[in-house]
Amino acid sequence: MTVAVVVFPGSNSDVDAQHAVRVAGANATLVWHKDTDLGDAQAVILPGGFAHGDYLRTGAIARFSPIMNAVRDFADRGGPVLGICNGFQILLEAGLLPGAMVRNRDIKFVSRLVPVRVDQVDTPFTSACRQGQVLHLPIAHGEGNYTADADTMAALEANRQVIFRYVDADGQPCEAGNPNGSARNIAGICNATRNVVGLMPHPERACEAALGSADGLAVLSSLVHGLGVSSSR
Amino acid sequence: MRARVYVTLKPSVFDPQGRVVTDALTTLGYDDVRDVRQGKYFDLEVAGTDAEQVRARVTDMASRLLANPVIESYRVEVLA
Amino acid sequence: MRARVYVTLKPSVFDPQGRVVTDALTTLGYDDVRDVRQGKYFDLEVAGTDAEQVRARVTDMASRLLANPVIESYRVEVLA
Amino acid sequence: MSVIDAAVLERHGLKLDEYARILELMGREPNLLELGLFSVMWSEHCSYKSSRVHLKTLPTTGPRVVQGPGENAGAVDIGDGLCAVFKIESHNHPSFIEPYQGAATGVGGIIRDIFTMGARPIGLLNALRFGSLDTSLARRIFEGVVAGVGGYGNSIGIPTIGGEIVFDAAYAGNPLVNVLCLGTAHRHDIIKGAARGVGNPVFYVGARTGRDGIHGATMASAEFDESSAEKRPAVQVGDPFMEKLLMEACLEVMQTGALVGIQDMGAAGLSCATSEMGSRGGHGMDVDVVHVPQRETDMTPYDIMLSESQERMLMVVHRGREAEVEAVFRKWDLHAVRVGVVTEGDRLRIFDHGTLVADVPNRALTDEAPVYHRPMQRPAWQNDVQQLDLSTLIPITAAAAFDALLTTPTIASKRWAYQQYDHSVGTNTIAQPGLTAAVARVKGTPVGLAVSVDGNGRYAYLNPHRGGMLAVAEAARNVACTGATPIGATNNLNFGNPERPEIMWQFGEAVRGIGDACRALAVPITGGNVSLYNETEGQAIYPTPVLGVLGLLDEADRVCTRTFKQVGDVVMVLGDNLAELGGSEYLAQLHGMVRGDAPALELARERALQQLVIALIGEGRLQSAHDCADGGIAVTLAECTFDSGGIGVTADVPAAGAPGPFQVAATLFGESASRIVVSVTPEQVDAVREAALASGVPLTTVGTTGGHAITIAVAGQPHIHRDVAAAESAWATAIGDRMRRRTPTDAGATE
Ligand SMILES: Nc1ncnc2c1ncn2[C@@H]1O[C@H](COP(=O)(O)OP(=O)(O)O)[C@@H](O)[C@H]1O
Ligand SMILES: [Mg+2]
Repeated sequence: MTVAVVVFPGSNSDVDAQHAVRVAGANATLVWHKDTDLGDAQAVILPGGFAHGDYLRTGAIARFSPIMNAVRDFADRGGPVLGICNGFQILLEAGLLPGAMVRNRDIKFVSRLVPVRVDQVDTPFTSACRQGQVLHLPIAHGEGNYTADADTMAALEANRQVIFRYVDADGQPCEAGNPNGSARNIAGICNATRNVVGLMPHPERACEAALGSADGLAVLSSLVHGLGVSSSR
Repeated sequence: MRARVYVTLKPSVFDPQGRVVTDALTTLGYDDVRDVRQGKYFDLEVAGTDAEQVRARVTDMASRLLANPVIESYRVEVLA
Repeated sequence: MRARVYVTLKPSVFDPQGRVVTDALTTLGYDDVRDVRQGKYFDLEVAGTDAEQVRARVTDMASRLLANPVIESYRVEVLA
Repeated sequence: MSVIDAAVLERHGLKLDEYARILELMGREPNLLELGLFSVMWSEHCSYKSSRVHLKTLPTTGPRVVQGPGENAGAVDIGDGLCAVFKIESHNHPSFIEPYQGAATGVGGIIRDIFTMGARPIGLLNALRFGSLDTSLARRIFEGVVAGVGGYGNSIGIPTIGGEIVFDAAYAGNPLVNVLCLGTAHRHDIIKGAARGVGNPVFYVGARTGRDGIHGATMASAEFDESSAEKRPAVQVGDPFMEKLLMEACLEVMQTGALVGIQDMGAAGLSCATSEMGSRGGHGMDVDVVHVPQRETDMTPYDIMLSESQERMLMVVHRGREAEVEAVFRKWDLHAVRVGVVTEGDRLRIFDHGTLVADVPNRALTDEAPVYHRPMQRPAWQNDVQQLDLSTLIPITAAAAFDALLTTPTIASKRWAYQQYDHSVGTNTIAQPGLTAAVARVKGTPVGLAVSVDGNGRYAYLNPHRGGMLAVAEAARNVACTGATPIGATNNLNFGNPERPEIMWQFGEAVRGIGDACRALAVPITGGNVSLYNETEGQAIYPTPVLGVLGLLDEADRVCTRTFKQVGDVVMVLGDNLAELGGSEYLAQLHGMVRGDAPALELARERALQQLVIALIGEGRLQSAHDCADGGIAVTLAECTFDSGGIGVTADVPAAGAPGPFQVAATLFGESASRIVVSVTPEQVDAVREAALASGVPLTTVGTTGGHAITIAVAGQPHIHRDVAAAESAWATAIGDRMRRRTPTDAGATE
């Protein structure tokens, strides 16, 4: 199988995502944001970074990139789309996921390994996880403070669309375990049809033990094995 | 012509920057400050001479790009 | 009382954000946009009833904390 | 009538004899633009006129050196046809004026130096010095600098993987911001900043030129005084997004083979790039400023040539291949414009709309810049300050000193800072920050690169020669503690006003020390940076040489870290405890005293120690290794328990030094060099002992790992007993706590 990793100007985890997909056992190709089709990709990753410098708002300009029409069509047809960090922010701006991001609670950039609980396993990116499994994943963002209005929030919970939550050392989604002030400790969500997932932590940076954690492999393996096609590597 | 677009977080949305500034002002001894909210604005230099046309055009820009309707509201001013 | 502080980059200081927004607007087809500069503002809720006193106080806050005098200038408005 | 009078010269920072020399080189009077070119190119920052004679004495060659000093960055061979490209650069003065932007643009500048060489940057390190964190000024500068370092590096996507931060009143009015960038390149892809081939076009790409930082280069070479306030609008604003595009586009364009040479426009902007590229290539260059993209209106040729706007590059392209180059830049939404051409001869000719406005031999601006043998004088106070008399001091219990040292900001965890740095982007960072020297793997090979930046200004103040040696030794030792073999070094020399003979003596001595140590430890210097005039109102900083040592680790994932790994391991100290309190953090923090001599250093013993540790790690015999430095053996043992998951230690350290009320302090907190604390499984103890014996490295078994406490005795007498968790939490949060405790004079907190 092939995963398309979209490269926006200012993406900085595109190559990391490609590398991680390969570690997980599939192919990944980089697709330039000005391209208009995704080729024969069976899944799409919008990678981390600072598309357009994040200057106006995170993800605000990237959502207008030509490739986003193809990504939207792909998502509408049920194709799996994963937005990581800046990719998540782009999905929010594009309206492919509900809600928005504001600056971290203390307005500082935060970069560290955090425990993240997998709350739902019926998405293409969590199918290989156990419900309640705690993954240790790096976060690195200045704007990961998820917010949505009360109705949206209620719908997210009712439809089990909160996929990942920040937790403390004991696995509890409490204030102490919340690195950025995100509403309800939300670290990642999916859309109503569950094929589009966005999360702030970086599973692609935690796919090899040498990097301090290999827990992120669970997310990428879910995709690779869920689609039932294995490696060309 | 010149136009200005003000963009503010909706009142219901938590404003981390405003909060940090409030706290900083309080520690600086400005305890008369009750609340601070931070907004941004864009000064645009736009071709055209018809104020209403420019307003329509800039409103379009604001709604499509400059503000995120999920959390922000905006106001357009045409300055001349 | 309510007061507002506008903070802008001094004219000679480079505004990368403004440039990127200009480019983005142009790409979106708003080719009538010549230039964009971005500023920020703070809406303060301050105790007190004397407009001049509040202005003095807020000006003080602006010069000490809200604006970075090295690259920014500011303007204070007391709204009542 | 000449426009050039004494006032004009002064504004350009040129001395009368320098002007006489300009007249000689030009054969006529320069016009104002030409004078401006000389002014920036002959500034200390660009010409190294005070330091050059000393830097020449440094060892710069070795079997692995691919590129020594003189290019945008140095390069060393790391096998597999690959090179590590690295260099350190300071942005001290700009960071004082505007901490966020000063630090950010410093990061941007050093990154450009690396990718300009054809290397992809893979890691950043930062060495920072601030005044005491108990002052609001230092907190504000610290907060801004850390945010700026992170803001730029995070955005461009280069991980910040290591560094060091020291707080000392000596830096209150003059912080230091030194940033090192590391990259990798295929050896045959390395490209240089030379203009060759008559008729080849010269291209400009990147941000438009504004009036930013005009005279920035001369500002960096002048002391601060009241009038520097006027230069404030000269602050440059960094645009990491532009730099990211430039970096990707440049690395892509280099692959086409269409480039002859490339150089970034840093200090002295277009003036520097044009004249240096010309003189390196032995050619001239014609440039017309009308083609230079401009951000502001009514810019003069003077403004354009001297601007220090960031994120700009100058390239010489093979004639006929312009379209290839333009296409790559267009893809990245950048616009490469032709601004000039390489010419026969040696002249830099500047045109404005076709009219010749400056005509200077480019070597006059570069190679023929003045070189000074400035007078040097050992300060009258030097002997006195080296005398250490402890008899007047009131002893403090070791336990109280231990608690205080763990929370002193220089020793406390730097987590508050590095948690604002993206260190995981790029998926090459092997050790989490804080655990060892920085280690980045090189994908596609088994190897890793270890880098450490170190330098102790207090030591250099007490004994500049030894301070220089100790900086090299510590950085190399930190690298050795990961298991990597040091193979190259870069250095940042931060000193005061070189026109003062005492400062020049400190400089000369420190450089001599660096040279001695680099030769003895076989680490050639491949580049560096000199920052002089680091003083405020006549008060110089400590002389502060910062060394960045690069090491090669055969197998990246076998990196050794400082933390204890399991209960029941034997804890040993390699090296001698000479009970030296001179220049220690202990004396400075607990007795307010900065006196004595810097710790002794025998280079042969240092080398034997490092080689031993590298060999032992390579053989898999060590569980942990940690350099014993700031705070001495007591702090080092504590640090080994931190981040270990709460593994404690029980140690009994042999008494060292002369008996008396300060013997325990000297034993536990003295900062003797050439020591490493290691932990070893019981099965490996004999092998480690034999290896140490064979290499002549003293070895002392001091204790075992286990329990939940840090328990330290001296000669059987208990002195320190602290719960690991409590000590670790105090150490980890000390800086953050101080940052939260603001006083009413604070400012800052905006972005
Ligand atoms: N400014 C910084 N940025 C990133 N990492 C830092 C910084 N300062 C310190 N560190 C990390 O903290 C750890 C301790 O640094 P330091 O106190 O200088 O110890 P040592 O010199 O003994 O390694 C190192 O891993 C270092 O890389
Ligand atoms: Mg150190």
